[in-house]
Amino acid sequence: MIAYASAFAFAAVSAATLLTLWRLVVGPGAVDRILALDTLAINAIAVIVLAGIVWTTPLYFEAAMLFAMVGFLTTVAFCKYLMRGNVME
Amino acid sequence: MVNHWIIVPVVLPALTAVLLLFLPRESVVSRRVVSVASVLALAGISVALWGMAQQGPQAYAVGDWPAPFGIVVVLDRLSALMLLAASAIALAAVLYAIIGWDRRGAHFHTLFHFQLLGINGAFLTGDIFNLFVFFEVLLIASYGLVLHGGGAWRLKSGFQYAAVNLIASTIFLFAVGLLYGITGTLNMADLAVRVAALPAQDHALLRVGALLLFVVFAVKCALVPFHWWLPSAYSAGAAPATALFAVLTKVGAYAIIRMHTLVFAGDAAGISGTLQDLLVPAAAVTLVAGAIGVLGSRSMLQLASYSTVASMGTLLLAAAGLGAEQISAALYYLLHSCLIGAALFLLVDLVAAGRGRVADRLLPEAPVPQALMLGGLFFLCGMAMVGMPPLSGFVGKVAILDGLRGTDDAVLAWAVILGTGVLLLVGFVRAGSTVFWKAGSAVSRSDTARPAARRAGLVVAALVAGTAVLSALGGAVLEATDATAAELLDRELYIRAVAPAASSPES
Amino acid sequence: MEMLVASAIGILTGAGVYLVLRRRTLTVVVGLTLLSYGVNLFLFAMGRLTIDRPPVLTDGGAPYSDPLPQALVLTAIVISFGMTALVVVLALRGFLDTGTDDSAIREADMVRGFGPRHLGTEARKD
Amino acid sequence: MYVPLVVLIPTLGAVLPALAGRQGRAGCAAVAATASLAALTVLLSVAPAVMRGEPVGFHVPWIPQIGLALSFFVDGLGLFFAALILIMGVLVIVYGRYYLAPSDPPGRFFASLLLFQGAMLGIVLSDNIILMLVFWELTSLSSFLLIGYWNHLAESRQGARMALAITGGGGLALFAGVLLLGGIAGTYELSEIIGRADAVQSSPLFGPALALILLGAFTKSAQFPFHFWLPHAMAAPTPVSAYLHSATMVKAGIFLLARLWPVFGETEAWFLTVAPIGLATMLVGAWIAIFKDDLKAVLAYSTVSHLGLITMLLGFGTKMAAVAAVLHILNHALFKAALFMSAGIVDHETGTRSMARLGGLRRAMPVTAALAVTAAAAMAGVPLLNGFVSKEMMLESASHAVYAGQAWLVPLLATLGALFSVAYSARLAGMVFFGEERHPVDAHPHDPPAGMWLPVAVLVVPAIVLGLWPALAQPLVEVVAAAVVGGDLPEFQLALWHGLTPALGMSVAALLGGVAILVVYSPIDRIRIALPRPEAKAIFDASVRGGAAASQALVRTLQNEDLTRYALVIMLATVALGVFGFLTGPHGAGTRAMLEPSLPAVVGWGVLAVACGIAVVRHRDRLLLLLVTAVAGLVVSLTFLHFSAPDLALTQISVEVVTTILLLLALNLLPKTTPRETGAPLRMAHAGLAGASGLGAGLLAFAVLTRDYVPISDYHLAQARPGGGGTNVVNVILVDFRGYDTFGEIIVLGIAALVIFALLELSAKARRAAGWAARAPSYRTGSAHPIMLVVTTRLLLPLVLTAGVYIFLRGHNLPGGGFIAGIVVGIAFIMQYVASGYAWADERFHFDPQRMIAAGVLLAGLTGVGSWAFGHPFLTSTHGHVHIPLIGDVELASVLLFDLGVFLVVVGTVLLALATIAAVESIGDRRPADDRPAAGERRPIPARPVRIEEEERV
Amino acid sequence: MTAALFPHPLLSATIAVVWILLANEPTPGAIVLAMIVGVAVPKFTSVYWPDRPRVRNPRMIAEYLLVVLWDIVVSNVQVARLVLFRRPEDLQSCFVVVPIELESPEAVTVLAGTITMTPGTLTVDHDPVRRTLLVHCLHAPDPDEVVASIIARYESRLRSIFR
Amino acid sequence: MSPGEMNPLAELAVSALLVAGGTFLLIGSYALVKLPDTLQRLHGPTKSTTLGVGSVLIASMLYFLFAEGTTSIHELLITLFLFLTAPVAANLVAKAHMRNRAPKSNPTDQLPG
Ligand code: NA
Ligand code: NA
Repeated sequence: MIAYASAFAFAAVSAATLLTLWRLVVGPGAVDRILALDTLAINAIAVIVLAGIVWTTPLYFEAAMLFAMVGFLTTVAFCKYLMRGNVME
Repeated sequence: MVNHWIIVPVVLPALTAVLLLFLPRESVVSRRVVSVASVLALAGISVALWGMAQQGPQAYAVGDWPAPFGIVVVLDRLSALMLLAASAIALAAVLYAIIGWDRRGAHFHTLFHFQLLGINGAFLTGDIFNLFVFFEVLLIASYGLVLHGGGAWRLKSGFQYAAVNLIASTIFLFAVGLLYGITGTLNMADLAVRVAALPAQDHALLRVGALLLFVVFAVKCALVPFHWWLPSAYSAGAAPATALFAVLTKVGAYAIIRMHTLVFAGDAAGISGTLQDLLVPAAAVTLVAGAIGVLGSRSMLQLASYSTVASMGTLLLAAAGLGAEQISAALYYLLHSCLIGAALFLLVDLVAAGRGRVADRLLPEAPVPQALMLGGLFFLCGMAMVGMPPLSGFVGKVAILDGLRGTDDAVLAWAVILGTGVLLLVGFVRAGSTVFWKAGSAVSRSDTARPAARRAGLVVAALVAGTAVLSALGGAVLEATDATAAELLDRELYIRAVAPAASSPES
Repeated sequence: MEMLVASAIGILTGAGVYLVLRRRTLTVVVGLTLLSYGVNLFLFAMGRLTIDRPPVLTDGGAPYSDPLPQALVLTAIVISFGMTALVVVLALRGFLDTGTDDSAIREADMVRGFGPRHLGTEARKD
Repeated sequence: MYVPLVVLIPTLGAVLPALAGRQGRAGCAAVAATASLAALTVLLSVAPAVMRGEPVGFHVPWIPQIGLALSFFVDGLGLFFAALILIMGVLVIVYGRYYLAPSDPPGRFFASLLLFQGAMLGIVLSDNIILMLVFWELTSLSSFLLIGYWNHLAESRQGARMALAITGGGGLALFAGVLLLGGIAGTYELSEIIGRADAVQSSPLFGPALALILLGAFTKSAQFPFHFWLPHAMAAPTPVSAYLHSATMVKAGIFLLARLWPVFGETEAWFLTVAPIGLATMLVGAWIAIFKDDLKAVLAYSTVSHLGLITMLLGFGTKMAAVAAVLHILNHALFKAALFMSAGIVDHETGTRSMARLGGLRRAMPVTAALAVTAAAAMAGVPLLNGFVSKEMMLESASHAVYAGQAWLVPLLATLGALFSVAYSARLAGMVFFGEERHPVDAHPHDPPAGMWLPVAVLVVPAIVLGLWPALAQPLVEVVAAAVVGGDLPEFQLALWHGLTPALGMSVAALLGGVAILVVYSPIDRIRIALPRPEAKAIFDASVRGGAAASQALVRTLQNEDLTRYALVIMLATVALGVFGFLTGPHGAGTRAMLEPSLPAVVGWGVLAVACGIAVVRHRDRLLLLLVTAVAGLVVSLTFLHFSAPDLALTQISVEVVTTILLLLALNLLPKTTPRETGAPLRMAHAGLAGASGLGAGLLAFAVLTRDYVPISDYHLAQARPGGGGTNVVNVILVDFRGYDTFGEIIVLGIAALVIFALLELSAKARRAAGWAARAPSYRTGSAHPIMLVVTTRLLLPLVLTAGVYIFLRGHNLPGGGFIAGIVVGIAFIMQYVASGYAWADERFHFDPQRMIAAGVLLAGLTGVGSWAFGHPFLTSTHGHVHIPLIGDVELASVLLFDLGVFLVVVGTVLLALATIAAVESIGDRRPADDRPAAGERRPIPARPVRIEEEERV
Repeated sequence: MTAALFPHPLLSATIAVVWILLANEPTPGAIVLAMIVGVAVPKFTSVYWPDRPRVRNPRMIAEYLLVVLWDIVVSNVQVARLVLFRRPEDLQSCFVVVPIELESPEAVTVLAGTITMTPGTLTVDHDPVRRTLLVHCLHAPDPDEVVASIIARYESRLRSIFR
Repeated sequence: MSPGEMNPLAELAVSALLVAGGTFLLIGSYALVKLPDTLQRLHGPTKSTTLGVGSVLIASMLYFLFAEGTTSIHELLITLFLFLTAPVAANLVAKAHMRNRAPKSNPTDQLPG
C-alpha cells in the first residue's frame, strides 16, 4: 500500500514541479518567479523525504534540512534585493 | 626512513604565508624578514633536493597511503630542477619586492608564498588531480598578485586572465575526469601503466583526454593561439609578481614534458605522434608571433611579455621532439628564459619607475635616470633574449639547434629560430636606443641618486650574472639537463619508484 | 538514465559556454558557474551512476557507489566557489573603476595601461 | 700556452678604463694602450715560432655538448691579423687621446675600444669556430656601442642601429653556417675542418653552409649589396672609423674568407659567387667615392671598394691571387688608416669635412698635407708606393680570370675599378690640399700636436718603404699566404718591376683614365645625378619602420584585449581537438548495463533544461539569469542526491546559496540589464559552438557511463574504516586519503577571501567609494529590516549553529564534515547580515575572518606536520577509541583537527567575502537618497561603516 | 551565575532538544553533548538576541499552539477548495488592516506568522507607527469578520502570553 | 523497503499521510498556476505546500518508527523549520510585490525580452 501511496506522492510532486516550472517560465514578474523558486525548493524537500522513505535510509535527512534552510535564505535574499537593492543593508 | 625534505617545498611556503597573516599589518620589517628568510631557506632546500634527486626518482606517500590510492609526491631530477629555478627566481623577486613594491597592497608576501607553494606543489606532485589543485592554488594567488597595486587596467586584464584560466581549469577537469573514467586511476605512474594496457576500444577517448590536457597546458604556457592573456596580464602584474610569473608559464611546459614522457610515452594510442604534429607548428607560430610582438611593441612591458612568448615558442619547438637531446636543450633554455625573463620584467619596472607618466612606453620623452646602469643592463638582457653570445641565450640556442639537427622538422625549426633572431634583435635595438639614447640621456649624466633604484638594479644585475654563469658553466648545466632528460625517457625508473603495486589494473 | 545525465551535462556545458561568450563580465561569471556545474556533474558521472548506494559504510551495505569522483567533485565545487567569488568581486571592481562592465579592454585603457606606476589613479568615465 | 692571454688581456682589460674614467682622457688612454701593448708583447713572444711555420695552439673544453671549446691557435694568418689589430689599436688609442673632447666620457670610449679589440683578436685567433662566432657577435655589439658613442646625435644612433642590424643579422646566418659546417665536418676545430675539406665539399649540405657563411662574411665586410651600412657607421668618432671601419672589423669578413679558403677556395661555387660580388663591390664603392663631398664618406666608400677588391682576389681561388690579397690587406691597412687619421686632423683643425669648403691646406698644415697626399697616392696605386705593388698583382690575377666564358670581362672591370680609385684619390688630395686656400673663416688650421700626426707618420713611412722595396714584405707574406691556402705556395717574388706585363698596361690605363675622369668630372656628375640612385639607407630605414608598424598593427588587431574572442578561440580549439582526437582513434561502444529513467529524474531534467534555456535566451535580464542559475544549482544538487552522493548534494546546495547572495550583492551595483551587443549571425555562431561543446561533453559522458572500468576506489571503500577510522568514505578520502588535495583546496579558498578583501579594502580606501555608492539603485521602499525576518532569524541562528556543530561532528561517519558545516555556520551568520543589516551584524561578530582563515590553514598544516614527529609522512592520520564517562566509547580521529581547519577556513572565507562587499555597499547606504554625490566628488570614508538608522530597528 | 550560564534558559532547552532530534537517538552520550551544546550555543549567540521577551502563562501557550495547529489544517482544506473549485474571478480578495496592541517584536512576529499560516490570510506589512498589520485575504466576503476573528483568536491570547 | 511486517493501521496512516501530502503539494502548485494575482498565488504555496511537506515528513517519521523500528524523530526539526520560515518568506515576497507595484522603480519587470 505504501508503495502505491509513495508512487502517487512522487507523481503528485512531479506534477506540482511542472506546474511551478510553468510559473517560473511565464512569470510575469520577478516576484512570481521568486515564488516559483521557493516552491520548487519545497517540492525538492518533499522528493527527498519521499526518497528517504522509499529507500528506507536516513542518509538524506540533512539534505532535506539544508534545502529548507537554503530555500528560505534564497527567497529572502531575492526579495530583499527587489525591495532594497542591497541584500545586506 | 621517509625523506620528509621532499614535501618541505610545499609545507614551508604554506606555513610562512600563514605566519605572515598573523603578523600585524604595520610591522613591514618583520614581514620582510620572515618572507626573505623563508625564500632563502627554500632555495637552500631546493639545492639539497637536487642533490638527493641524483639517486634517481623517490616517492613520498602523503598521508602514508600507498600509491596509487593516496597522493604521492615525487622527487626526480626534473622536479628538482624546476624547484631550483623557481626558488632562484623567487629569491630575486622577493628581494626586489622588499624595496617597496610590497607596500602597495594588502598581503603581498602572503600571496607570494602561496603562489610559490602552488608552483612547487605542481612540480612535485605525482597525481593528476592534485596537479589540478595546485594549478588552481598558483593561479588564484597569481590573480591576487596581478591585482596587487590596483588600478583600472589591472582589474580588467585581471578579469580576463582569471576568466581565461577558469575556462582552462574547466577543460582540465573534463580531461582528468575522462582519464579516470576509462583508466580508473589518478596516480600518474599508475596511469602510465594502465594507459599502456588500455584496450584499443578506449583509445579514442584516451586521445580526447590527452588532447584536452594539451589545450590546458598550452593555455598555461601561452602557446599561440592561447597566448592572448599573457601580454596584458603580465603588463598589469606587479613587477616582482611578473618576475615570478616567468616560472608560471614554465609550469605548463613542465606539465607537457611530464605527461608525455611518463603517461602518454611510448606512443600510447599514437598520442606522442599527434603531440609532435600539433606542437611543432604551434611552437613555431608562437615564436614568430612573439618576435613580431617584440618588434611591434609600444612599451617595454609589451616587449618583455612578447619576448617571454617567443622564448616559450623556442622552448617548445625544442621539446616537441621529446628526444633526449631535445629535452635536455629545452630544459637548459628553460632555465635561461626563467632568469632572463625575470630580469627583464624587473628591469622594465625599474626604468618605468624613473620616467614618471611616460613610464615604460617606447617614447623618447622622459630621460632615464641612471641611464648608464639601466641601459647597460637592458643591453645585456637584450643580448641574452636575442641569443647573442656569450650569455646563456646563445648556448641555449646552439644546444637547441644541435638537438634538432637531423629531425624531420630541423629545417623549419632552424629557419624560424634564426629568422626570428633578426626580428628580436631589431626590436630590442629599437626599444633600447629609443629609451636609453634618444630620450636625452644627457639629463641622466647629472644623476639624481636613487639608492633604492640602485639596490633594485643589483637584483637585476644578479639575475643577468646568473645567465652569464649559466653559460660559463654551460658544460656542467648541460650535463645536468642531459641526465634529467635521460631519466625522463626511462619512465620505468619513475614508475618503480612510485608504485610497485601499480603494475596492473587488478592491483 | 545515463542518457538523461549525459544530456544534462551537455545542456549545462552548452549554456555555460554560450554565456561565457557574451561580452559582459557578470554574464561571463554566470556562464562560468553553469560551466562548473556541468563539469562537476561530468566528473561525478565518471564514477558511473548508482542509485541508493551512498558510500557510507553499513553492514551489508555493499556494493557502494564510487566515492573517489565524489571526493574530487567536492574539491572541485569548493575551488570553483572560491574562484567564482573572486571573479565576481573582480567584475564588480572593474565596473566601479572603469564605469563599464564590458569585459574587453579599450584602446584608451591599453595605452594608459602599460606602465605600472600610474594605473591606479585613473578611472575611465564613460 | 699564453695565446689566450692575447685575447683575454684586452677583453678583461676593458674594465680598467671604465674604472679609470675619473682620471680623464690621459689616464684612460694610458691604461688602454698598456693593455694593448701587453697583449702585443705576448703575441710577439710566439711570433718566431709561427714565422718558422710552427703554429701555436691552445685547447681547453668549455661546453663539449655543443662542441664549444676555448681553443686558440696562432698561424701566419692569425699572427698577421692579430698584430695588425694590436698595432693599429695602439696608434688609434694614442690618436684618440688627443681627438676626444674633454666633454666626451673617456671611460666608456676606451672600454668599448678594448672590448672590441679583444673580440677582434678572438675572431682571428680562435681555432674553434663556435668560439669564433662568439667573438664575431661581440665585435658587432661592441662596434654598436662605439658607433653610438655620441648617442645624442641622431645619425650616430641610426648608424649604430643599422650596423648592428646588418652585421648582427649576418652573424645569425654565419651562426647557421658554422653549425652546418661543424655538423658536416664532425668537428668545430678549424685546424681539423681544413683537413676534411674533401668531405665537406662532397656533402649535400655544402651549398647551404657556404651560402650562409658567405652571407655572414659579406655583411661584416660591407660587400655589395650590404655595403650601405659602412658609410653611415662613419658617424662614429674618427678614431673608431679608422680602427673598425678600415683596419680591422670590416676585415673580419675578409679574414673569414681567407680562413676558410682551404675548405671552399678551390670550388666552382666559391669562384662563381665570391669573385663577382667582390668585383661589383669594388666598382660600386669606387664609383660612389668619386662623387662624395664628405672626406670621411669618400674614405668610407673607398674602403668598401678596396674590401671588394680583396674579396675578389680571394674569390679567384688561385694561390697567387691569395698572395695578392694578403699583400693588399697589409697595404690597405697602412694607407687607409693614415688617411682616416689625416681626415680627422683636418676635421679637428678646420671644423669641417666638406671638401667643397676646403682647399690649399698644404700651406697651413704642411706635415699633415705631406702625409695625407702620400697615403692618397698609395691608395691610387702610384708607383714607388706600396699600393702600386699589390694593385699590380691584383690586375695580374684578374687578367687570367675567365668568368662566364668571357676572358675580357673581369680584366676590363678590374681595370675600371682601379681607374675609379685613381680618380677619387686624386680628387681628394687635390681638393683638400691644393688650389687656393679655403676653409671656414673662424678656423685657424695648423699642424696638430705630434701626438696626432705621429701615428699617421708611423703608418705612412712603411707604406713608402714597402713601395720601394716590396721584397721586405716577402717573408711575412709567404707565411701568411701559406696559412691562407693551407699548403705550399708557388714560387713568387715581390718586386717593383715585373717587366712589360698586361698588368702594367692596365695600371697605366687606370692612372691615365683616372685623371681623365677628373677632367670631365662635372658632365659625368650631371649624368650621375640624372640617373636614379637607390638610397640604401632610406630603403633600410623604411623597411625597419614598415616592419615595426606592420607588426604593431598586427599585434593591435590580434591582441585586441577582447575576452570574448579569447574564449572563442580556446573553445573552438578544444572542440576541434576533441573531435580530431576522437575520430583518429579506435572506439568501441561500452557494454555496461544502463539504469531505468525514473519520473522524478525526467522532471528534474526538464526543469534543468528549461532553466538553462531561459538562461541562454533571456540572459540580458540579469536578475532572471541569477534566478534560473539558482534553479539549475538546485537540480544539480538533487542529481547528486539521486545518484548516491549526499555529501555532494549538501555541498552543492549550500555553496549555491552563498554564490547567489554574492551575485545579488554585486548585481546591486552593476547594471541590471545587458544591452544587446552581438548581431544575430555572431550569436548564431556562438550558439553553434556552445551546442558543439555541449554535445561533445554529453557524448563523452555517455561513452564513459556505458562502459566498465576498474577503479582504485575499491581500496578506499575497504580501508576507510580500518585505515581511516570513518564510515563516510567520501569524507575519509577528503580528510585522509586525499587530504593533500583538501589542504590545497582550503588554501585556494583562503587566498580567494584574502584577494577579495584586498580588492575591496583598496576600494574602501579609494575616494571613489562614495562615487560608487551613487551607482546603487535609488529606490528605497518598505523597511530594510522587516520585523518578522529579524525576529525569526534571531531564533534560527542558534538552531542552525547547532545543526552546524552536529554536521561537523558526524561528518567522518555520515554525510557532512568540516566543509559543509562551515558553510552552514556561515549561512547562519549571513542570515543575520541579511535580516538585520551589515552594520548591526558586523558589530556583533567578534572574530577576525582573516585570522580564522589563517588559523584554519595553520591547524590543517600543523596536523599534517605533526605526523613527522612520529616519523610518518605529512598528513598521516591516527585514530582510536576513547572512553569518556557517560558519553561512552567515542572514536576520535586526528583528521578531526584537520577537518576543523577546513571548517574555520570555510567560515572565514564565506563571511569575509560577503561581509566585505556588504561593507562597501553600506558605505553607499549611509547617504540619504537626495544628496548623492556626483561620481568623482570626494567624501571621506570612515574605517568602519556606521550603523543604519531604521524605523523598524528592534 | 545561572543568568550568566543560561542567558536564555528556554532557548537552551530548545537547543538541547534539537540536538537530540538531530542525533536521532536519546543515548546518554547524546544527552550530555546536548546539554553542553545547549549551554554553549545560546551563550555564544546571545549578543544577536538582545532584550528577549518575558514569556509566561504556559497553559495559554499550549492552548494557542493547539488552536493554530487546528486552524492550519482547516485553512488548508478551505484554500484547497477555493483553489480547486472556485473560478478566479469569483474570488473576493482584499486587504484588511488589523490594529494590534502587542508590544514586543517577538509577539508581533508570532501573530503575523500565525495569520499567514491560517485561513486565507497573509500578512503583507507591519506599520510600527500606527501599530497595524496589513493583511491580504484570499477570499473574504466580510473583511471586518476577518479582523475580528484574528484579534479574538490570536491577538488576545498572545497578549496574555507576552505580558 | 519492507512494509510487509508493518502494522496495517500504521501502514494506512502512513499511506494516507503520503497521499494527503502529495495532494496538498499539487494543490499549492496548482494555485500558483491558476490564480491571476500574485498575492492570491502567494496563498497557495505558503499554506498547502507547507502542510504537504509537513504530512510527508510525519509519514516518514511514522514509517521509520513502525517499519524500521528506529525512532526517526528528526523530521520534526524540518517541520519546525518550515513552519518558522514559510510565513516569513511569504511576508517578504508580499512586501517585494507591493514594492514592485510601483512600476517606475522596478528593475526587472519592464525589461524587453
Ligand atoms: Na589578459
Ligand atoms: Na578535497
